[in-house]
Amino acid sequence: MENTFSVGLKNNIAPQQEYLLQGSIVDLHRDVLLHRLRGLCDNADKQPETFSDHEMVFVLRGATAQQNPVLFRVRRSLDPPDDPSWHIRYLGTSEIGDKNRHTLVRACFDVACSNNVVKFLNEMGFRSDHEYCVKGYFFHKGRMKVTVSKIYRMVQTGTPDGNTQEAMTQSSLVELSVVAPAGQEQIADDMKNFAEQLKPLVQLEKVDQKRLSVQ
Amino acid sequence: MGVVCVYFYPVPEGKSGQQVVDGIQKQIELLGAVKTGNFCVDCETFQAGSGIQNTPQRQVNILHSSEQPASCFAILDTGTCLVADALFDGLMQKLKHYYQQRKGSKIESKGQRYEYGDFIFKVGSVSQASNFKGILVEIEYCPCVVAGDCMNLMKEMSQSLLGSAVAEQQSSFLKTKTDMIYTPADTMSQYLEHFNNFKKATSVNQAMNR
Amino acid sequence: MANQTPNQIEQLHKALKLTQRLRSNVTQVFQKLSDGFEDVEKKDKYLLNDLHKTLSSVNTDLSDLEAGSSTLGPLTAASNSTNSTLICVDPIIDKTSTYTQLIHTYKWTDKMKEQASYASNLLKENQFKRTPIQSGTFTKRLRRSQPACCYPQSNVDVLLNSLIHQYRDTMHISVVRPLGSSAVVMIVLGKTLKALLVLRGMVIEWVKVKGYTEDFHGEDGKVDIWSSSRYQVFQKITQHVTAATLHYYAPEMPDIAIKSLIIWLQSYSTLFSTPCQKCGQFLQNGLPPTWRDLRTKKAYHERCKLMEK
Amino acid sequence: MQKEEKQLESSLADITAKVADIKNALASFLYKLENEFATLNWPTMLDNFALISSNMNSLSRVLRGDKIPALRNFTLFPVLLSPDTDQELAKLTEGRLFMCNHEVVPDYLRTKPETEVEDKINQLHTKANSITSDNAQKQLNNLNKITSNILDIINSYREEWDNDSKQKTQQPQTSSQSETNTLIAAISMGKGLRLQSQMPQQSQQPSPGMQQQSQKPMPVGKMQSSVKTTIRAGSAGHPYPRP
Repeated sequence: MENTFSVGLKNNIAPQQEYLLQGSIVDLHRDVLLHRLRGLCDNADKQPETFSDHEMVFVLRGATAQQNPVLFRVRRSLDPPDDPSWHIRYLGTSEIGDKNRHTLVRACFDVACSNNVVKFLNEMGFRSDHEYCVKGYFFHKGRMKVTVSKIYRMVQTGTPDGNTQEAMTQSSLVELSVVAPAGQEQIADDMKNFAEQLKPLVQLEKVDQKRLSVQ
Repeated sequence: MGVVCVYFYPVPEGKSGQQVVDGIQKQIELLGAVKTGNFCVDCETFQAGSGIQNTPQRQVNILHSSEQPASCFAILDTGTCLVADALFDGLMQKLKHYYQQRKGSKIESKGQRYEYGDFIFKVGSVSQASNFKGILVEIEYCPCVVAGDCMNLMKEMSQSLLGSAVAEQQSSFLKTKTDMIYTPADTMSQYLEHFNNFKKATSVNQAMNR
Repeated sequence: MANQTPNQIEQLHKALKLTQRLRSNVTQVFQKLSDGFEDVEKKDKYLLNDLHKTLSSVNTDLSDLEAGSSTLGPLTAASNSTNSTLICVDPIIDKTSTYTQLIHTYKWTDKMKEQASYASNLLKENQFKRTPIQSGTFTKRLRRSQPACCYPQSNVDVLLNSLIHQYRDTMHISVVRPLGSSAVVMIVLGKTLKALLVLRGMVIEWVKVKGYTEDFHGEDGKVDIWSSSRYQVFQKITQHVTAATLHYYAPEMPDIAIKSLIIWLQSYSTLFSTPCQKCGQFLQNGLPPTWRDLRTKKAYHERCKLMEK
Repeated sequence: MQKEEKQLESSLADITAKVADIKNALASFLYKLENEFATLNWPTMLDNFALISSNMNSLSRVLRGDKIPALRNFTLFPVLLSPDTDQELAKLTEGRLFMCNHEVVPDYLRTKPETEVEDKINQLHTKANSITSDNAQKQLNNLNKITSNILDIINSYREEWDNDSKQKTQQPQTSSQSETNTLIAAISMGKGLRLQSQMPQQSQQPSPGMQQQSQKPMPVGKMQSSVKTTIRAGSAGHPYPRP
C-alpha cells in the first residue's frame, strides 16, 4: 500500500519547509504590537487567541562522532490542562541563504501524536535535553502565522505550573512563519512585506542561529 | 471504532490460501453481511543500529491501516504504541542513521471488508515480500468500547463464523486490556503480534528445511 | 357560488332579464298614467286599449318570472350557516380559498371527534389501572396537585440533584436547559451507552440512546436531541426506552416515573456482557439482548421477549 | 593673417548660430507666455528656463573656447552712418532696426557704461576712500559679531529641532537585539534552559555514571511515570477518531 506520506512527498503537497523571521519586543510595548497585529491579521473582530505550551526537547545521540544527534521537540498544550494535545516537531538546520531570500528556511515536520510520546521516545533511546514553557498570543493572516510569546525557564522538571517557572527575559519573542511544501519561494516576499509593516516596533529578521552559538 | 479481535485462521493441508479465504467469505455472505470494499494493514520494521547511547537495541514497527488512513502506528518491541499523523514516516527517515529499515520486512494483510449490523468483518491474506503467509480474520464490534464487556459476545460471533477451534484463541494482548477503553492502537498491536508469529514460523520452517 | 352548475347560472341570467323587463313595463304604465289624459272623450277607447295592453304585458312578464324563479330554488345550502358565509360572498376572498379550507377543517374536527369518542369507548372497556384512584382522602390530595407537566423548575432540580447524587457510582448524570425551562438530562451509563431525556415539567417527552463514543452535541456545540445513533443496537434500545417511558408514565406521581425509568435504565450496563435469559445466546440477528424486562430487569432479545409472554 | 581671418569668420558663424538659438528659445517662451498662459504649468516653465540657460552656457563656452581669437582685440568701426532706411539691414534684423544712424549706433556699439552709471560708481569710490581704516575696522567687527550671533542662534535651533524629530521617529526602544538573541538561542539550542545539574552530563560526552543514574529516579524518569498515569486517563479521547 502506498501510504499517505509517500503520496504527499511525491506530489510535493506535504508541508515540510518552514519560512521563518524572528524578533523580539520589550514587554512594556507588547500591547502596542498586539494591537497592531490584531488590526493587520485575520479575525480582527475577535480577541487574539492565546496559547500556553510546554516544550520538551529530546535528543538522540550516537556513540560515534559521525552520527549527528537528532533533536525531537515534543510540545503539548497546557491550555485545557486536562486534555492536552501532543505533537512532535522536527526542525532541520536553518539556511540563511543569500540576500535575495528574505527569510530563514528550514525543514519542518509537525506530527500530532498520542500522549505516550515521552515514554515512547525514551524507550527509543532519546534523552531529555531541556524543556521550557511558551505562553503568548497567536495570530494568522492567510497562511502566515505570527506568535508573540514569552519563554519561561523551568525551575523544576516535570509538570509545569506557576511556581516552577521564571521568565527568561523582559521581552517577548516574535516569530513570523509559514510552513509550506518545498519550493514556494514567493512566500518569503509576502513575509518580508508583512514584517515591514511591523517596523519600527519589531525588527523581524533572519537570525543566524549558528552565529549565536559561537557567541 | 469499537472492539476488534484478530484471529489467525489456519490453512488446512491440501488447500490453497485462496480457497480458504473464499470459504470464509462465503460464510460471511451467508450470514447476510454486505461487501464494503477492501482493506489493508501493513507493517514495516526498523532495527536500531549499535550506535545509540545507553539504550538496548530496540525495534520499531511502523503500521498503517486503511481504516485510519491519516494515522501511523509506531510500536516498539517493549509494547509501547505511539499513534501519530502519517507524517511520522518522515520522522523515521530523519532517524535513518540510528534506525535502519530491515530489507524485505514489509508484511501486510489485504482483503475484503464486510459490514453486518454493527459488526465489521475483514478477511485478509497475509503476505511478506509477495509470499503468502496465512490468513487473518478481523471481527470488529463497533458499539462497544470495552473489550472485557463484549468478549463472550465476540466469541459467539467468531464461533459461528470460523468454528470453535479458531474462536478459542484469544490474544494475550486483549486479556491485559479487559477493562480499559479500546483504541485502534490495540488493534494494531494485535496485528503486530500475529505478524511476528508469522515471521517466527517462517524462520522455524527455514531452519527445519535446512 | 362557484359550485353552481352552468345550467343554473343560465337560468339565473334569464330571471334577471325578466325582472328587468318587468320593471321597464311597470315604469311605462306609470309613465303613461302620470302623463294624464287629454281629450278623454275622443280617444277614451284608444287609451283604454293601450293601458290594457301594457298591463297585460306586465302580467305575462310577472308570470314568466314566477315560473323561472320556481326552477331556481333556494340560492345556496350554506346560507343558513353563520358569518362564514360572508367570506364566500366576498368575490376577492373567494380566490384565496380560505373558505374551502375552513370547510375541510370542520370536516376534520368532526371526524376526529367521532374517532376520539370511539377510542374513549374502547379504552373504557379495557382499563389500565396505572393511577390508583381509590380512597376519598387520597383523591382530594390528588385533585389539588398540579399537572405533571407544569412542575416548577425548582422541584425538577431537586429531583435531578438527588438522582445525580444517588447514582454517581454507576452513571454520570448532567442537566442542561438550552431553551429555558425544559430540562435535557444526559446520562452516561458506565462505558456502555449515553442516554438523553427531554423533560417537560416532570414528564419525559423524548428519549434518545447513543453509544459511548457518540456525542449529543452537534457540530455547533449545541445539544442535538434529534440525531439517532449510528449503531443499530442503540437505535433499537431507543425504541425500547421510549416504550418503557410510556409504561412507567404516572401523571400523578411523576417523580416516581423518572426514578423508576432510571433504575430500569441502569440494567443496560451489562448490555454486551449478559446473554439472553430465554435462549442463552448473545446474538440474534447481529444484535445483543436489547430488551430488559420492566419488572425483573432480565435481559432478553426482542424476539425472545415476545415468546416469553 | 589669412588664417586668422578664416578663424574669425568661422567663429563668428558659430556665435551667430548660438545667439540665434537663444533668440529662438526666448521667442518660443514668450509666445507660450502670451498665448498659452492659461494651460502653462510650472514644470514646462522650468523646462523653458533650463533650455535658455543651457543655450547661454553653450554660447559662453564657445566664447571662452581656444579656437576663438581674442575678440577684444578686434575693433568694430561704423564706416557709414545714414539717416535713410536700409532695406538690407531691416531684413537682417528681422525688422527690428531700419536704419543705421547716429542715434542707434552708440547704443549698439557701446563698450563702456553709460555716463550716469559711471558717475555713480565714482561717487561710491570716493565715499569708500573717505572712511578711515579704524572706522572701517570697527564696522567690520560689528558686522562679524552680528553674523556670528545669528549663526549661533540658528545652530541652537537646529539642534533642538533635530532632537525633537529624533525622539519622534525613534520612540523609546521597543526591542532589544541582545534579548532577541537570548530568546532565539534558548529556543533553538536550549541555551540557558538546561538545569544546572543536567548541563554537564547531557551536553557533553557521557560520563560512566550515566548508566547508574538512569536507574535512579532522575527527573526525566519522574516525568515518565507521571505520563504513564495520564495514558490511562487520557486514552478515553482518542486523538484521531475516525467517523
